[in-house]
Amino acid sequence: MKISDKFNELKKKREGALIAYICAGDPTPEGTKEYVTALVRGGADIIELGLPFSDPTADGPTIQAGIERALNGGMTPDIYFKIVGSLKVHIPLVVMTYYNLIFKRGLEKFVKDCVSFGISGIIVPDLSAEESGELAGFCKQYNVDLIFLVAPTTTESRMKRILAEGTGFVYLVARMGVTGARKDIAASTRELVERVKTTTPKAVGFGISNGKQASEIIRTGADGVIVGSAFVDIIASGKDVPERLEALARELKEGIRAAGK
Amino acid sequence: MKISDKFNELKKKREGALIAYICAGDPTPEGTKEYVTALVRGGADIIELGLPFSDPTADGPTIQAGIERALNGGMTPDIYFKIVGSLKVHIPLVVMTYYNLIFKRGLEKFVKDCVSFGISGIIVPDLSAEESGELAGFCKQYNVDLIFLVAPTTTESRMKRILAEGTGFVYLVARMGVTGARKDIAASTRELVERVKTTTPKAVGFGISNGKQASEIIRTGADGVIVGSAFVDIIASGKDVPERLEALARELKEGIRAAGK
Amino acid sequence: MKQELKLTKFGKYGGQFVPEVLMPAIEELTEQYEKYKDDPVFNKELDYYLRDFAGRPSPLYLAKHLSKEYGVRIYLKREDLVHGGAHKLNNTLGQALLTRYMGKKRIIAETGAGQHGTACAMAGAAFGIKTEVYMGARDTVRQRMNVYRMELMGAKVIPVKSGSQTLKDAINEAMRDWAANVETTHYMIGSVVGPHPYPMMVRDFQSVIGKEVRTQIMEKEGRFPDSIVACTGGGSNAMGIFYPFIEDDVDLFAVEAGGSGMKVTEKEALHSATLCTGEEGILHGMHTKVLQNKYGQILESSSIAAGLDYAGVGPELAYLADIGRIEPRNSMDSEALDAFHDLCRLEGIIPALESSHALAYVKKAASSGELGDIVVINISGRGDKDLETVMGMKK
Amino acid sequence: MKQELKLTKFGKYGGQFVPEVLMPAIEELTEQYEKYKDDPVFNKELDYYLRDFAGRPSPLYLAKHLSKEYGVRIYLKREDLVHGGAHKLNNTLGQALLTRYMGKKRIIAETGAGQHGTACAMAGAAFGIKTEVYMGARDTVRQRMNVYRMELMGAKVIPVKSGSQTLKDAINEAMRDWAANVETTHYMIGSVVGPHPYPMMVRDFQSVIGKEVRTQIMEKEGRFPDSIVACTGGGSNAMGIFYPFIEDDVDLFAVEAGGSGMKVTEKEALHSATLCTGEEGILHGMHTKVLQNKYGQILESSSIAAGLDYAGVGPELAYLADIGRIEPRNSMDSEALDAFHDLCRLEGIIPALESSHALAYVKKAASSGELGDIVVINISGRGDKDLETVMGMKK
Ligand SMILES: Cc1ncc(COP(=O)(O)O)c(C=O)c1O
Ligand SMILES: Cc1ncc(COP(=O)(O)O)c(C=O)c1O
Repeated sequence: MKISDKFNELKKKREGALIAYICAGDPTPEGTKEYVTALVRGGADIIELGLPFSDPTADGPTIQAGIERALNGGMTPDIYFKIVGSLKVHIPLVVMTYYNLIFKRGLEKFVKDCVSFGISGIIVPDLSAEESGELAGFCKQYNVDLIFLVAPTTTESRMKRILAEGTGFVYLVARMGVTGARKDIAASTRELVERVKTTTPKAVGFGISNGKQASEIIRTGADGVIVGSAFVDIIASGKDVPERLEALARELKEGIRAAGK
Repeated sequence: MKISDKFNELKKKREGALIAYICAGDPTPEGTKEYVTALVRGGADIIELGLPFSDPTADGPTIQAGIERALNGGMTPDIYFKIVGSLKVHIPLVVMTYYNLIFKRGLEKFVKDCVSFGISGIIVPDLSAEESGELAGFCKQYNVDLIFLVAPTTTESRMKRILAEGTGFVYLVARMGVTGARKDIAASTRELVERVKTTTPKAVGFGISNGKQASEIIRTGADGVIVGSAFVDIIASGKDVPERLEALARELKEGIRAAGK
Repeated sequence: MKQELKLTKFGKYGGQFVPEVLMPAIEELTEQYEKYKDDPVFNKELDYYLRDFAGRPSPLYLAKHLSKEYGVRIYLKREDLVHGGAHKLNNTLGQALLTRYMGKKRIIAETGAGQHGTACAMAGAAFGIKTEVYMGARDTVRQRMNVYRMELMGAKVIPVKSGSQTLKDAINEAMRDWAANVETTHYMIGSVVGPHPYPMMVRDFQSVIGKEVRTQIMEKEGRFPDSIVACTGGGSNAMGIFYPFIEDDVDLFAVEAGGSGMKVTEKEALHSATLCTGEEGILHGMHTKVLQNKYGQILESSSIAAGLDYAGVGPELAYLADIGRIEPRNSMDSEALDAFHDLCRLEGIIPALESSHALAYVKKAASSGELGDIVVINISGRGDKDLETVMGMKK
Repeated sequence: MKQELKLTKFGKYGGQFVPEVLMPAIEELTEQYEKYKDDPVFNKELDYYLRDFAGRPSPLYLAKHLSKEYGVRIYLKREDLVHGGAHKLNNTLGQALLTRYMGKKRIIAETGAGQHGTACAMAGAAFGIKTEVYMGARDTVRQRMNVYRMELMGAKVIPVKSGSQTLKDAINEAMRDWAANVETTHYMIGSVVGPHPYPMMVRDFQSVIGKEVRTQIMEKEGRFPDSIVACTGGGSNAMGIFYPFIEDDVDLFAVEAGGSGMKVTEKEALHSATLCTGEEGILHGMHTKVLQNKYGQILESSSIAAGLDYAGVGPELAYLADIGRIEPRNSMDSEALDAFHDLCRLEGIIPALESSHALAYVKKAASSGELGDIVVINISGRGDKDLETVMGMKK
């Protein structure tokens, strides 16, 4: 499913999107399908599935730990695409990974693999708009979304460039810093949402872990909420994982719905 | 007894002198008298009695160890003179010590104490002829011998100066190096004895430990033999010390006698 | 061959592969560095600190005994005499001064064995700028003396308890910190690596080494050397001594750590010879050569010399190697150890194990004639830090 | 006030109180030193080694933060940057070169903590002269890193098992060796102590420190400093920086180790403040001030800084103190530690604990006005060697 279709569908329902991140293969390749299904059951609208990289410099300790578990569990890009191919979900899938894995596979091959296995979008946290030209070319060619991040520190000139470059949705980094579940939500979120002038949907991530926060975020005007560390924490615990993933997704989605649109 | 009287007496007997060194107070002040008596009984003609100094840079490890035992046993210059005063021997006594103890006591007082307590000569291994003027003055004034060392390395000009400065006997360092019992006697001894042109008696030391060696030394033309480390070794052993001191002195003296003069 | 400042790349290498949160800081740094790099006041002040604080110029010493032993005329560039015991301070002084000119109040850095961290702490103290150094918790234990050194000089050492608790995790944590504090904080990188402008800026700050060599060798020999040899981890001491000669007829040898052999597994390389055996990739913000497996996962590298133990390399070196301007070489652990002993014994200079790799290459290559008649070796640091390691090895 | 070379004394101090076996060697050394000391070829070669091998000139660094903290304008003479990490090499290079000029083939020395021994090993290696260093067996264990350093540089370390197995016994053993091998061997003394010509010769070799300061301070301030402060064990770094100023209007402060207090027992002093509290005596071939008991037995001295832990002092310092040309002072262990931390934190320079005594004195005296407006402190060495010691103490 295309990301834009999902957002259009939600728009009609006057509902914000829940974008749920987990790392593929965490802690083993076998579990991922079940976890994804649980998230979908709970109400996730888009799944952001991490493809683990050995040196995840843009991730916080929680997700870094998940990535390490996945790598120790034997994850590779080949297995990743196999897992993705086996998923029978009817919502958009987005791959989140670092540029070296894409570069090494070959930019075109990577994008083609995304298409073949049903991935609609790509997020590369260490790929700046400046360096993204080539990958963006292939994404356009094969009709895959290339999703960029913007931060409170992003200057106006960079903002323009990023908004021109990106498709699917814009990933708003709610506050300075890197991923990691936080207890409260920065006032800067609203400001950032207002600064990002685009018709592309805006999803806010970094630091959201419960329904109340999700609600607040949607009320700032955002079109979606991205939650990662909170799910990865559940996986890390190893206890009743599918049930708890589903429950958290549900709580978040309810918060989002409560906020209306 | 004056040193010169002793050498004159021995000359008449056509006999070389045995000069025996031990460190006063090694290992305790109480033992020294008995050890000196034993040496005299064995045939020592002159006793060189060390006054221990904390930093005996001119002595070998054997004598250094004796000095340390003496210091640990509580020796001081005051006790030294008391011991000397209590000795009832009828041969010359010579004090061997480092210049700082003399300097600290006061040069004149030290020399006067020597006279008062029956010491006839002073050996100061770290006092070069160059630095000896003041002490030599007091020695002359109080009629105490100041004994100097000469070595194979001593140059002709220094030799002259030393011979002019010294009285009692000349202490010939048989070979390079510092005190310590050696197994054989250097050929350089004869050469050195010949180089030392003086009417003052010549005694050879450093490295003599048995009668045979003593004999050889006298045959090089020396007037006396100085033995230290071999005696200190016996004291260090702590076994039958007086008997063995006496026996070694006897052996050495016999060797000396055997060489004739 | 010199690079235009406006470009962020060396050929295809280099660039700025960093999270968006950091891009403004990177842009600001690029701009500010551009502003001050040729500023006479900035440079005069930097020269002052290099001279009076760091002890520059470092000598160029004709190693007579070593020359005889190795069969080629060898000059040693004595970075071992620089304050702190290595070339690292040239760079940290430059960046710390820039921090002040940029009006930032805080320096952060990451460190592995602690060499760069120590140099940061020194520079931070010299300029009175608060300095915080991220260090893998496991490294803080292994290198407790360097931790203590940094703390003595007023730096705060932050042990990183995530992941493998080593350099990699310290880098991540420092990046996170920078992302959260870009407005007030300068992130000090210790080699010619990372996103633009770091590779260029660090190379410029380290170029004082090569500039001095130009003058010194002309005084001593009336001509340039035939070759210059430098060990290469990230590549800062190498670029520092190479760069001023880049347009001259001087052969430049970048000697990497051959470790215990050229073997590689799925997760590890037994060496750190990135220029020699690495493949193109993107790591730590730059496009460069990287030790990686077929999927692009970065390998754990290995070397007896902690400072060479890095799976990447400066992008400019990758570029210069591709165009044939520098010659990538490597020396094994055992060869470096051997050369370490040679220099100690023959010249009374204890080199860093890193620098010993350069020595070792000269030892094996001198007889081939490849190095010409006169060779300059960069002694990038002193080996006091390595005594325990060497002691633990059989010679 | 300068001394005639023909005289062996400084006032009543100095002289040659050595066993007759050594006198010819001492005479030869005196003669040879007299011959070469003003020889342009000798001096040119020495200058070369001081520059290219040792890394001289060492900077004179304005310590801005420390100046502010202590309330007086402080310049640091950076002997910590000299090869080997201390001023010690200035002297051993001079003596090693002289050894070669004298045609001798072997160097011997004694060492306590290993600083002088390491400097001997470096100089020996630089000149390719066989070097053997006597060291108390107990010290070889306590200072095994320095033993290893010396051995790496090709020196033979001979553990002395007699007596207390410390410095004192090493001195005795080295003297014995010299006595037995005078023709082939030069005995390298590490400070301005021992029989003439050592105090003069070592002072001359170390005077490069003060000569550089003269030029450097004129460049920076256009005038001489009001005072110069140096730590004093044997006194070589002090004499080295003082001597070139001896006829100038500059106050000279010799700071000794106050240890843990001025207490003295029959056998020990809790300090090493010989100039401050010692009495006239004869030790190690010289007439000087000595820590001794009423009988003239030498006391065991004590200090947190191994290099200051000596019961004697250079005779020229004793003389200069008597005539009022230098001011003997002392700093206690705790004060030195405190100043050590100050310099690390405020300036990013880790000083030797020895040098920290000089810093500590400035800290306490600056406010009295006694030091004037501009003070030069001799940072005689770097403190890396002292980290374990400092770590073990509470601040
Ligand atoms: C002495 C020394 N040499 C070389 C290096 C390697 O770094 P680079 O390749 O950046 O010069 C290091 C790194 O810590 C080092 O400490
Ligand atoms: C760094 C340092 N400073 C000072 C001294 C004291 O020696 P001197 O008084 O001869 O300068 C030493 C002796 O080892 C030393 O290592």
